[in-house]
Amino acid sequence: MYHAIVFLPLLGAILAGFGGRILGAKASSYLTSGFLVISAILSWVAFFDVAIGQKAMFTVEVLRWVNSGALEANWAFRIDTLTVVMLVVVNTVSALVHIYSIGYMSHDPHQPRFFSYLSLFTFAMLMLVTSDNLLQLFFGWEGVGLASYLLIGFWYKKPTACAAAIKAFVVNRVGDFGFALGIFAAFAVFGSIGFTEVFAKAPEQVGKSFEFLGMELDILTTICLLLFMGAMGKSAQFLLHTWLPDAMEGPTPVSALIHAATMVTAGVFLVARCSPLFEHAPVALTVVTFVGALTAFFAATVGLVQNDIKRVIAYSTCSQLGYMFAALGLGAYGVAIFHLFTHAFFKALLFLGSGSVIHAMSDEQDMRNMGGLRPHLKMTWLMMLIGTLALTGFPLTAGYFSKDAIIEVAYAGHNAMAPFAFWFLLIAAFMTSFYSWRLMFMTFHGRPRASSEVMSHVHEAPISMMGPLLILAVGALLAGALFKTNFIGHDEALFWGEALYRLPTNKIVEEFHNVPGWVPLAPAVMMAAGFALSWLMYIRDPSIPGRLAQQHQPLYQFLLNKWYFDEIYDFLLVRPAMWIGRFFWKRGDGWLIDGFGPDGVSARVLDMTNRIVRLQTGFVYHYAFAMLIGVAALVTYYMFGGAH
Amino acid sequence: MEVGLSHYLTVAAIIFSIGIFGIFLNRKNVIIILMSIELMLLAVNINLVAFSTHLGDLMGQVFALLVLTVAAGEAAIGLAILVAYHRNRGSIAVEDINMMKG
Amino acid sequence: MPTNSLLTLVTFLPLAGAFLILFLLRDDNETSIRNVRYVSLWATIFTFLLSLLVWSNFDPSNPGFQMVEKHSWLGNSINYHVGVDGISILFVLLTTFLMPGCILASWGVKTRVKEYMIAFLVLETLMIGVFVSLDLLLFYLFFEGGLIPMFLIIGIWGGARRVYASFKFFLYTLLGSVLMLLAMMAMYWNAGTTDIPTLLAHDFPVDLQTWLWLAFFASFAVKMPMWPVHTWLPDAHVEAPTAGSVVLAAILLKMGGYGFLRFSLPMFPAASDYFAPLVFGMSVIAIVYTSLVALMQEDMKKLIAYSSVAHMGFVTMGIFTGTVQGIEGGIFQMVSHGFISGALFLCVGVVYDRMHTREIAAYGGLVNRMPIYAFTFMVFTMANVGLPGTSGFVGEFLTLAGAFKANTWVAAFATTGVILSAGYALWLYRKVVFGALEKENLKTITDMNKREIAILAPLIVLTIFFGVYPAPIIDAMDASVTQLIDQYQASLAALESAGKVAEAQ
Amino acid sequence: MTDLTPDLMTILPELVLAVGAMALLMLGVFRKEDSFDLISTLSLILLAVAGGLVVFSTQTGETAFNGQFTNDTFARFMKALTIFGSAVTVMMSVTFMKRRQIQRFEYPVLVVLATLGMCMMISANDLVALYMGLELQSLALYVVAAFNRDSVRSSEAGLKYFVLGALSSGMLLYGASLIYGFTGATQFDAIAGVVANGSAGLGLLFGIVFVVAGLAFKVSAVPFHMWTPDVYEGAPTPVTAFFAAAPKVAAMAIFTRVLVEAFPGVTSDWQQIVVFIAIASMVLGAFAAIGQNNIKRLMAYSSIGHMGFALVGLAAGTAEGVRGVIIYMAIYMIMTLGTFACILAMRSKDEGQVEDISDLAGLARRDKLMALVLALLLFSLAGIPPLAGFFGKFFVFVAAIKEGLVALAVIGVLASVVGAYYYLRIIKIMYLDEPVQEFEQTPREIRLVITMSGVFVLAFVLFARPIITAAEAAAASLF
Repeated sequence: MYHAIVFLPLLGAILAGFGGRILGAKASSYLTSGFLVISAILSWVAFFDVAIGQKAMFTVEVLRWVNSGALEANWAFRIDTLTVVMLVVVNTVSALVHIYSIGYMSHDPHQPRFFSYLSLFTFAMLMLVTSDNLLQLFFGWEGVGLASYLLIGFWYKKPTACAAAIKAFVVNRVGDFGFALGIFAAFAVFGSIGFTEVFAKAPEQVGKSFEFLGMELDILTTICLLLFMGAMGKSAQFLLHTWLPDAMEGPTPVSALIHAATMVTAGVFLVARCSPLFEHAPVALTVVTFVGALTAFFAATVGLVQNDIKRVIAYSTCSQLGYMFAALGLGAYGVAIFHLFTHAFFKALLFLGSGSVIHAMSDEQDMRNMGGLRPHLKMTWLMMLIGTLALTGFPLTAGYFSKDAIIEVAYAGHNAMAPFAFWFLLIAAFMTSFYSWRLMFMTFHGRPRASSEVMSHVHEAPISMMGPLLILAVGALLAGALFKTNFIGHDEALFWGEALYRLPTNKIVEEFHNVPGWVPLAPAVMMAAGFALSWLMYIRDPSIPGRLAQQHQPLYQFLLNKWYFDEIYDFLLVRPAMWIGRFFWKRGDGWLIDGFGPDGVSARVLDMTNRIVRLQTGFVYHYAFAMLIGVAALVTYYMFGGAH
Repeated sequence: MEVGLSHYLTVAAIIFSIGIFGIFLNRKNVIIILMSIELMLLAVNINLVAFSTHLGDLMGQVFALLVLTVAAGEAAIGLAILVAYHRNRGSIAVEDINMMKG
Repeated sequence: MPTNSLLTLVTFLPLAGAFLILFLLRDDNETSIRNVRYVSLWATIFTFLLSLLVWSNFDPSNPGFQMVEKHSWLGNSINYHVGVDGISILFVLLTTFLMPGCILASWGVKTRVKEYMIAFLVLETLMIGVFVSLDLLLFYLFFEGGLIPMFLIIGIWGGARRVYASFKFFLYTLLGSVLMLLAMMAMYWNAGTTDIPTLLAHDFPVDLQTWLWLAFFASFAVKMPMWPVHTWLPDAHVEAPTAGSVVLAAILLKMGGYGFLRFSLPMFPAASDYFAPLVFGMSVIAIVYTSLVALMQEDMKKLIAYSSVAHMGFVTMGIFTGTVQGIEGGIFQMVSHGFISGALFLCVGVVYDRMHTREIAAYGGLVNRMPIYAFTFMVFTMANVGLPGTSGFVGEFLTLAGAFKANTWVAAFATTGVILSAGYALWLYRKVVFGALEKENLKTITDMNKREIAILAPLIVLTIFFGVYPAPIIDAMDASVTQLIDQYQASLAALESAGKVAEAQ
Repeated sequence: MTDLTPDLMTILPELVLAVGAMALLMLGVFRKEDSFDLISTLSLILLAVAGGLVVFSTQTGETAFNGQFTNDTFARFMKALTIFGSAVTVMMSVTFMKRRQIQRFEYPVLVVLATLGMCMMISANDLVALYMGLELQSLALYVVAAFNRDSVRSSEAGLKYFVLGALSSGMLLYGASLIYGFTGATQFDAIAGVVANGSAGLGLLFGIVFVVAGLAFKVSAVPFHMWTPDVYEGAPTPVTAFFAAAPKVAAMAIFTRVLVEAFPGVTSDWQQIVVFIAIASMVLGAFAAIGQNNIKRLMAYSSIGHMGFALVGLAAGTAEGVRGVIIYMAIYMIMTLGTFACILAMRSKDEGQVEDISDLAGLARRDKLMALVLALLLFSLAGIPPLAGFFGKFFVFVAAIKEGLVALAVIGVLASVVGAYYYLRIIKIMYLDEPVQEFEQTPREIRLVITMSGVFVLAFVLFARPIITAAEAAAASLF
């Protein structure tokens, strides 16, 4: 069964990719989608079998891989609750996105390629979540990177798309740099990179330290932070987030699948998977909390002022991921995964919704040119509404349970960053609701700002696109309520079983259930406030935003330019690298090495030659003289005791 | 005073040096070079004879005789080549013998 | 030991082909040119099949040399002695596998086809000889003899600055290896033989080891090439004809690494241990420095050449860690780099044959007209980047894992190469393949033809296969490598204790 | 009245050459019409017979005339080599001389006489015998250098060679006289007996220095090399070929014999001299050759360099060293002959005989075989394996390394790398450049030489064994 779940998408990808020409667009899209639906169903079966049925962890061996001396990493599936949860998320969303894309991409000439990429991505993601050792995890990790690179650059004719694709890959590589070092360190310390062995040996290493880059560092902390660096890259956390907004260059379904629901959550999954390590590294956890909270806040601020509908959602994704990391950092892994689970639904919903808006607006993405669409796109509006409610945490929607839970956790949390996290997340919640509603209002309400002939084309999306939206909407509404008890409620211990590890001392789950009464209310208040404010600014008096922007020009620019991260990186990293490269090439290789190496030497040789040749004057007496000199030299050499 | 081996050797050495210097100091005429060569051989002969008497061993004098004969032949060939050269070049000045160099 | 003459056959079959061409196909008309092409193709193919026979007779569990063959040659215990162990057999197969591709890739050569094919066949014999010879002098003959055909290949069929490149290549490598020759002589007098298996057992005095190691290093470092003696490589690659670049990158460079494994490490353990930091330093510099340089290249081949230097940096780093992962990774990296860099040069050749320029700026948007090419190029770009699932990853990962044990600084700096490689490889791919097809002269470019597909398809398959299932390679070398490391560690331990004793007194 | 027969039997080859030479001279004089071909053929036969006698002579290690003359294995090996060299050059000369209108019968006779002198020299076991042989050879060579007496270059070459040669033999003699004086003996083994005590007096050292100077001149080792480029350039090409081949072998042989047989006691002393001139020769040869455009001149410098390499073996002063020298000289001679055969073949349709390297441009397009062989020869001269030249270098350096002469060896190999450059330059011109000259059809005998030498440098790697063992035996006979 698990083989089928994982390898059906691969099969689909191969068939669509190589057979695309023969099969034709329709066949290949239906084929891949069909495979995905099957594996989605199977993964739900697995979910109920393993997670709800509370099966113990087991592994499925597939194939030998890298075995060199002590280092043994094989292809294998590690099946436990965490895995099946991820399976469900990935396959469900992926299947829906596939179906959605049939309609969305119907006009594109390269459909087989698109679907094969999508399936390829799904396969890589499945390898990631099922891996039973760090190396296979890394394989999936880079595999999804590849797929995202291909999909962002799917419209290869657009220079911006190509640039974004490369940016995504390279920035992720920066994270992977840390991740890789983490793996090496783990291997060096534990002598293995299989999860089972590593987790088993982790407690021995508590408090021990080793030499790393000349510093004497605590082993587990170092390893965890290195791994977390990878997570930051993949999940677009603060400092390594710059690629995510640009990634919106890709087709919208891609954004929904990869940059909202699945790939970006890989970092969260990684930390959760390595909970047995992180639990022993409190420092690392504190860092995670800090980064998570900061990202949640930072991304939200930027989201406030963006005008590209997809970028707004992208930043909100970034921010929501921050929430998850904050939860992880505080030891509430279950909560984080729960938010991951719900977030997948409503964020995918939002993206696909915006997708159909863009589709309707004939590929217009700037919200300033939208507005007043509700009458034309009732269905879409409804969907987006549900998504927004869920995202902002409207009571009883999915977000309400997971997001608010995280805020409560932040309040109840113990580590040094907990208070900081609490307040940041709270403020972020306010901003979230503000920009979400801003999006709704600017898009659907108010007066149409688009040209009349664009408006004339506006049409509701076909059923193949609406179907997935409906299903996701259901998920966005109910996922929280249905699974609350399992993920974070009473049954959570049984539910998660061995999948997530918490120190006996870590009682966070019990604690956040009984926090002071005002804490659970706070987020709701924030949501309401955010709604009110955006209503004021975008329905009541649409001139306010402009004036605000005028009054606080610097701040506005600062936010609009995403805190100037791209510019700073370009200045600090990209240009220097280029400059150094040119310097090494021209001066280093050209001038120094060749100049004093081969070229220089050969030049000297030629000089030498000219001198020597000049000795050969052609005059007999010079020749005789040379002979005499030779003899004289030897004689004197002996006379003045050279010999003995 | 009594003339001993060392005196002979000194004389020979001096003559030999004169011969060598004659070869590379004179810029004018190749004939002079031939004469210098004869001088060198002469010095060698003085050496040989002096040594042979000193050692009371005939070999040296035999050697000297051979050297004399060979020297004669050498001079003959030298002059022959010189003649040939003069026919081609019209001069036997030493500075002129430098068509080939480098 | 079974002394069948299989290895000799494999080694000298191409030479026989060369003689066939030299003597039988005299005239230069069209048909005989065709025959020349086919003769050389079949010669290489048969060689490959024979080498498969070697593979099938090879027993991976036996760490020693196999299929050994020994005939007296020059006397004074200088013999014709060949054999393969788990390390060398891989390179033999790599060579024999790539050569038919090179011949096919040269189908388009129009000028002096006869000489061209002869040069390649001779070169193949010499390359195989390097890997199978078990006698110092014999090794040197093959090692050095390779210069002659390569010089001619670059010099005659090369690009604009071919003379400069070929001279640089020839003299540079010669300079390195003459010193090695002297070292070999010293070994001969010290051990009384040039027989490699005997020398492997012989332990040289420590102070002598230092000098010998340096002399061998001079040769192999240039061949590898390691920074800062790498500058001949970009020139040679850029000027060489496609197949020449392939051979150069895929096989000739490996001789350096092979030499380190066959001589430096096992024969001079003390020196290797002593100089390891030096090698690490040079390797790391090579990785970072050349990757940065690659970022700025405007010529496709030059870019790939520089990336080769960087990848060879991983190899040297891995080898001198003295760990199983490091060395096995190094060997694996060499083999896979053989496929990948070779394939990349073939990819460049594909477009070069059409447009006759290697300027990156001259291309763009090829995917619009060359989907198959785009796919192929993508696979090898990703393999070059070291994407897991391609053979490029396994080697890099293992070497780094080994390096981390030896020295975290080295591992950390080397790992930055992972980022940079992504940078330049993807940049190249984007400039050449992606984008809209604007250039007028590209509008009519055609996709890869059957021959080109036939050359590259096997490489794609192997690159991915060994990325997913590297076991065949690793298992083959495992026994030999393990033995190598055991002896290495043992002799180091012996030195350690000896040192202690000395201090005690 | 003692019986001379055994002595005469020992010097039979020389006897044959001497008598034959005079007979041919007579024949040439008394035959009115042009007898160049006839005499050439006869002298070839003569050389062949002499060679045969040397090779198949049953009596080895015998000395004649009270030890003045020895016929040991070393002598026989070197003689065979020398005679072979002379024979080949005579063969190569015929066509050339005719084309140049200098087909006089004296030429082959003079070559034979020179060869006789060389054989005497090689077998000499006494300073007197050495001098006689040396002079006989030199006098003949002076003449052949100036053989084209209507060409100013040729006669200039002869003159230069003569003047400097006379100077050098003067030095040699002076040295000989000193040695005689300070040891009281002229026979090598006797001298060896006297200086066996290990340290030589200053006078004797002077003697050695002068003798070495004289011999170094004959092998054209730096700084006694100055005549070489000019003479090589000026003399008619076949003569140059002759100069580069046989006399070098003979001179190197006697050089070796004198130092090894007469002064084994003071090896450490003369070793320094040899090391010095070896280094000087290798370096100068390598560097100066780069600047040349005339291929004969280039070959001159190249031969200077090669003598330097051979001397490396001698510097070792051991049996291995001498073995190295012998192998080196054998290989060197054949390579040189092959190369000069190619140079002789450089006869352009319009300009007649050409000597500039640039005239070889694009040879590979016109004459595949010749280009291929010449390329092989040049690679071999550069010492690139697996060609013969490499083994020559290998055996001399291996000896030097054993004696711990590392600096010498390192400088040597570096010089060989520099030297490789100018050989490569020629190959580049042949293979990479566009054709300019159209050459005439090469004469059969020259083609034969070219092919044979090509085969030799290629196949040496396979059939080196017998040559090496023979060289070993020869070297052993000196110790």
